[in-house]
Amino acid sequence: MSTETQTPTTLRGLTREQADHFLHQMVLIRRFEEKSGEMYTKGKIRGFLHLYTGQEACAVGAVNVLEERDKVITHYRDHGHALARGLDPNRIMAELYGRVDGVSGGRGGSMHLYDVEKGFLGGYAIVTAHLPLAVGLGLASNLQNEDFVTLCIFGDGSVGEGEFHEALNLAALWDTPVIFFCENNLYGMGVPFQQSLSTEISTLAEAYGITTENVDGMDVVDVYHAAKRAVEHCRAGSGPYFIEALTYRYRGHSMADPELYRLKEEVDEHRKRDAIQRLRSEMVEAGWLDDAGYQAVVDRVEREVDEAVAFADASPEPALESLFDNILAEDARG
Amino acid sequence: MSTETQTPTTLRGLTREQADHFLHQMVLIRRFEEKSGEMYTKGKIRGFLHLYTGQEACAVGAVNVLEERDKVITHYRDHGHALARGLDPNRIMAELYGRVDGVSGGRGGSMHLYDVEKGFLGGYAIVTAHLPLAVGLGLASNLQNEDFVTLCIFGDGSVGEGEFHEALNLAALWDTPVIFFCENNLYGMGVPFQQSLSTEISTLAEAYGITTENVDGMDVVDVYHAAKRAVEHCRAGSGPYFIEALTYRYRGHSMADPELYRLKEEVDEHRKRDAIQRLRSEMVEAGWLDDAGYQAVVDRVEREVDEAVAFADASPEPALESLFDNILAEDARG
Amino acid sequence: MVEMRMRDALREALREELLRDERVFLLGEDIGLYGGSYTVTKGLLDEFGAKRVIDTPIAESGIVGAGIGAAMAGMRPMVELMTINFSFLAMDQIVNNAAKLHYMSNGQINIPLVIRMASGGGSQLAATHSHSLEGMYAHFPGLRIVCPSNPADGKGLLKRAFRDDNTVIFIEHTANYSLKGEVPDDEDYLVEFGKATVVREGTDVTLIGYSGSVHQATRAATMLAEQEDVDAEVIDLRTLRPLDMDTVIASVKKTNRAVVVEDDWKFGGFGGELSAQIMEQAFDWLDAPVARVSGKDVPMPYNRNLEFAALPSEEDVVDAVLSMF
Amino acid sequence: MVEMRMRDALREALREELLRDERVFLLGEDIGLYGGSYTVTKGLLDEFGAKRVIDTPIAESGIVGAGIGAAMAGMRPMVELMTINFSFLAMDQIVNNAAKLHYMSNGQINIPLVIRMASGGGSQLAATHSHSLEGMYAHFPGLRIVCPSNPADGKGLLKRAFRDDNTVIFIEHTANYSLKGEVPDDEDYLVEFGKATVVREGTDVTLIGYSGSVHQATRAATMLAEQEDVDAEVIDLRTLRPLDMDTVIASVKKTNRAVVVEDDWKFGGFGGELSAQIMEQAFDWLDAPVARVSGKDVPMPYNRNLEFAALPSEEDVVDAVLSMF
Ligand SMILES: Cc1ncc(C[n+]2csc(CCOP(=O)(O)OP(=O)(O)O)c2C)c(N)n1
Ligand SMILES: Cc1ncc(C[n+]2csc(CCOP(=O)(O)OP(=O)(O)O)c2C)c(N)n1
Ligand SMILES: [Mg+2]
Ligand SMILES: [Mg+2]
Repeated sequence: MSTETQTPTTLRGLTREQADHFLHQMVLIRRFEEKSGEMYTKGKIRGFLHLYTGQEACAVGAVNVLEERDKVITHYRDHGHALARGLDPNRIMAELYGRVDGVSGGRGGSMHLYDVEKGFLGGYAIVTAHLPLAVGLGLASNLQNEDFVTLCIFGDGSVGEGEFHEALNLAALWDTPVIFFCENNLYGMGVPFQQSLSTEISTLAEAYGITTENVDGMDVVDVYHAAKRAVEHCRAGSGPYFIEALTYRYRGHSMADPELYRLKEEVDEHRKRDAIQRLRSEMVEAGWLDDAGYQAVVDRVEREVDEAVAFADASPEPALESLFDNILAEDARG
Repeated sequence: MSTETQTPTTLRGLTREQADHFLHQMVLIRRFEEKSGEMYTKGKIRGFLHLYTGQEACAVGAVNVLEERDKVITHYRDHGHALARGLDPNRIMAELYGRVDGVSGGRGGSMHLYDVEKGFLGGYAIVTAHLPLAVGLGLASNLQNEDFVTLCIFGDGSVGEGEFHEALNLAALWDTPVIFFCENNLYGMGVPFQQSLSTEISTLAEAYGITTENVDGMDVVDVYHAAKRAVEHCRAGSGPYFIEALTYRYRGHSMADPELYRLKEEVDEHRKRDAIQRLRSEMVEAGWLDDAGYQAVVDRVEREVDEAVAFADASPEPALESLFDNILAEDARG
Repeated sequence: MVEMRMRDALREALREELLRDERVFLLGEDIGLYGGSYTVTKGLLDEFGAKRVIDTPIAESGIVGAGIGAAMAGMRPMVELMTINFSFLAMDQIVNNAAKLHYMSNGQINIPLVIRMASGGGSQLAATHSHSLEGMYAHFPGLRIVCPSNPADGKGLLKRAFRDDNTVIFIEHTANYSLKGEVPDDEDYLVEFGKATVVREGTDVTLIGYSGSVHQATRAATMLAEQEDVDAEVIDLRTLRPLDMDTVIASVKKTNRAVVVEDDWKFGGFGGELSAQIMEQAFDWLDAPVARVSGKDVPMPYNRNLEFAALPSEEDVVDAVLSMF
Repeated sequence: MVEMRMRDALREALREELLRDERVFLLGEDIGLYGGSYTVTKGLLDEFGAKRVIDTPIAESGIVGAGIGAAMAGMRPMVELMTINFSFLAMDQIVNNAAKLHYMSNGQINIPLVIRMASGGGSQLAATHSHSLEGMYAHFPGLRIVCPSNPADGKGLLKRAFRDDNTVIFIEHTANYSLKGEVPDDEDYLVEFGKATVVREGTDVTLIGYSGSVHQATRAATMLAEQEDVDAEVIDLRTLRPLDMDTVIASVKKTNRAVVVEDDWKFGGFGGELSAQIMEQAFDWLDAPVARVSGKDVPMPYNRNLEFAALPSEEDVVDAVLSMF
């Protein structure tokens, strides 16, 4: 490093490259979600649509610590995780449209995104049902003597389900390399998280003997470092890891949510913690970013999102004859 | 109390009447179970039969703190709990035989004993499935502004089920007057309890914010005092209570168990902790019991158990025409 | 009589039952603060308070089990599972406890519990969120399966469900929530279980539906009358358990032809039961095999066109009828 | 060929598959130390070690889910749920994940998972422990439902199940475990899915069974031949999904009469599907309505006589056949 530079080489442990990447991804997710909402209003996207705005730091901070061989498995609020994992925004948007070029061929829709090549093993619309799957992935990692790590993401509302308990217990018993990443956005639909669990989420996780930490889910740097510790822990064969990230969703639970359960003031209060603005101003402070630089990110994202919409619009509907395709896999007989 | 008596008035807090009662009940359960085993071998009892020998102190110590309006709900290893609750041994044996005079009319069998008048709400053969029911009973107690307490009994093997978590969480969230009583007899079928849960059972219970204690499940006095504290806690409206009782079953899981998973020596070791012998010798020490007194208890029990067998033998088979009775309740239209 | 939508008729039923019987209370996911995911329970938390309208964690087994326990203790709970898709998680409680305790206890224990859930496809919710499981639940003795097709039945059957000493699985097709209809405002308006209705009289063929599919059958009957000069009779089963075969058989003996219409997958579905019973009870009257028009045997795709192709349509019903002549 | 019991044939299949393919491993309740509750897995822990034969906690959803996850990652797990009665607790995993992931992911994800469970009544285990759910599972597209009736099929179908890229629900009737039969000892002996067998040829009536009920049907055929001079053909379906209707229809077109025999409750059971399909495909060949001999629609009672009355017997089959002539 040249001594002439007046800017620091790291920002709370982040390289400049990383910071650029994180900023771009967070802005991309934000804008992608806003656009999805618009397209829903226009009737281009249908069914249930759950937007991720507000929670960007979680996806970006956590997913980016993974390597290619690692796996991501998440719930139905999955666009942000998919984008952070590097899935093609065009193909995600096409999926929301239900088109052939969608990541799930138009069969899954918003709640069920898959891209196996990218180790993105899906959005799951039955709350908590993917946690046992994550344990199985971890078990396979152990049995195959590989050391791939599974990042399993879910919400605060999912901690009351029996499968939460079964999965944490099995993961701890079997020392599986699984990171349980709870995005606590304070609500499960309209239910405040204190009404979902009689105790703190992280207190319970710890009771299983799982290494646990709490992080600020609206600080991408904080999330990143926690996730990094988690991956190292898992990679070292020390069993599962649990992270509770305190975050907030700006929009309703889904597009149908009348938001009777919270006040606009509360939402405004949380917007002050905005992860994008936080990273942006830290980067400005560090001398890594100016207004023009930020605008360039915004412009790039705008192009990417417009392209995604154009791509989705141009993608054909699946052929009616394909209705019965892929109900069953071809036999392996291996 | 007269000062002339040379015996103490209490034995670790138990009155003499209580001690007599506990001793009788424990011996009754022991002998009833041995007899059931014999009758199974003779083909009089069929299906799955799970004997309770070794665990008598749990049933007797816990159930006896309840009042008439309280409820007991338990798993399939339920004869001991039913006897401690005062169900008629004749009618229990008749149920094991599948006869009309059985507590469940011969429809339920060993795993499904019910006597609603006695507040005995059943044996449940699906592991852990009665825990949510106990929460509902507690909820009803709260909603009806009554203060009946529900004693919910289950084994160590049942703590890995999702419903364990759902029930504890709901009970704690709703402050229901439920005593969760875990009879940790070290095995769920052939699985050592350390393989069922990644942590201590009581550690986990405590993590929900539930008042929890560990007791010696082969000491009826210890169990009794813990259960008494639990009832007072529940009755005072302080929410659920959790007791983990360390105990041991002398026989196999069911009559079909080859017991490959433990050594005879281990069983012998635990027999040294026998709850009946322990109470007996403490009563002898206290001057409350001599050999003749003990023999009288044994003789009385022998008569009771013989009578139960005779009663069951004499009870008719249910009429074939009754097959379709009681599938649905008469409508209340209330 | 008042004109109202299904969702409002159902809400009225809940309100009236909460007012009538203090043992009634509601447990469920997002039934309170959120106002109910299909707004059926909207306003009830405000009116009746948090002791009678209880927002629960997402814990289907736990809350159905709690409903069963409360019912054992003399309460008359309703548990809302939001949608039938989540009921797989509570299936053991429904099938092994709610349905069997009365029998296993030789009649000592009653479980007067109402389990409400939204069902059906057609909203592009994809495979995990588009089940029609009326037929699956109808298989279990000890339960009652209720599936109204219109607001009046919705209200009358739901009120009737609260007067039952058994567990009632009350299934609401999402496509019906916005349907309007005349609803009696009598507080004691009840619709009996096990009484099918003849929605349209006809002489040439009997179309049998329930829940959502009654409407496909009715539209098909109109098309058949207008375009094909076929006079179809349409039967709404209203409850699958108890099942009113008398009305069905009387109709088939008149028309000599029958088509069962249902959203659910055909293979192993309830339509097979209906088809088999019609054959068993009216074999000599049948001029053609009983036909089944059902959902296609495929997990529900998200894409709109594929979903449409996967669901039975009135055209499918018309085709099935025409192929019988 | 070696003579062996069903339980031993199944164990052989597991052993051979464990030896053949290192991706195969077993997860389940009491499959290891205890030796398997029906001794099917006995000795395998000793032979293959605790990494390939894993005793799990009692957590049906969790272990089926773990099996699915491991299958996604390229393993070929078998999960034993001890008995089918406990599978209600894993139903969401089976129906929403195992059965649908291939379709929802547009073919990207395979779930090569074998779920084994014991099923059926007749052992006085009462209502919670006596289910026959072959038909319930057969309703879900994306699954394969296998239910062998004899040791040779047990071995061949189980080995075949491990070679499948889909989830196979492998259902073992407890009454069959001690049945003896000749079993090929060829390591590559596989039985194809979707191929029914004609267990006994006949000309007068077709009796259709699967799993346990094949034996009632066969005994009934013997009684019919010996006592009534009726020559019955008996078909063993072997798998319900895929279902071999060709064999059934060919037989019915020959005999003109059919009786479906199953342990499960009649109402809403798989027998309705079979009955309906036979009518749909062979209406003009039927001399009498297809009959269903099934379990009675009642939670299974513990008492031996009541249980016997609740289950279908060979006499019931004989009566059903005789009433057709
Ligand atoms: C088993 C199940 N029950 C209920 C639902 C309906 N539902 C969908 S999302 C949701 C809330 C989940 O909240 P949380 O886990 O906090 O995630 P968030 O939406 O806040 O990201 C509910 C109740 C479901 N999909 N699955
Ligand atoms: C849901 C479910 N899974 C499995 C079983 C089979 N099973 C019956 S008892 C038992 C062991 C339970 O052990 P524990 O809870 O410790 O009770 P104990 O028998 O020791 O009294 C098992 C696995 C069952 N009955 N229910
Ligand atoms: Mg949330
Ligand atoms: Mg135990």
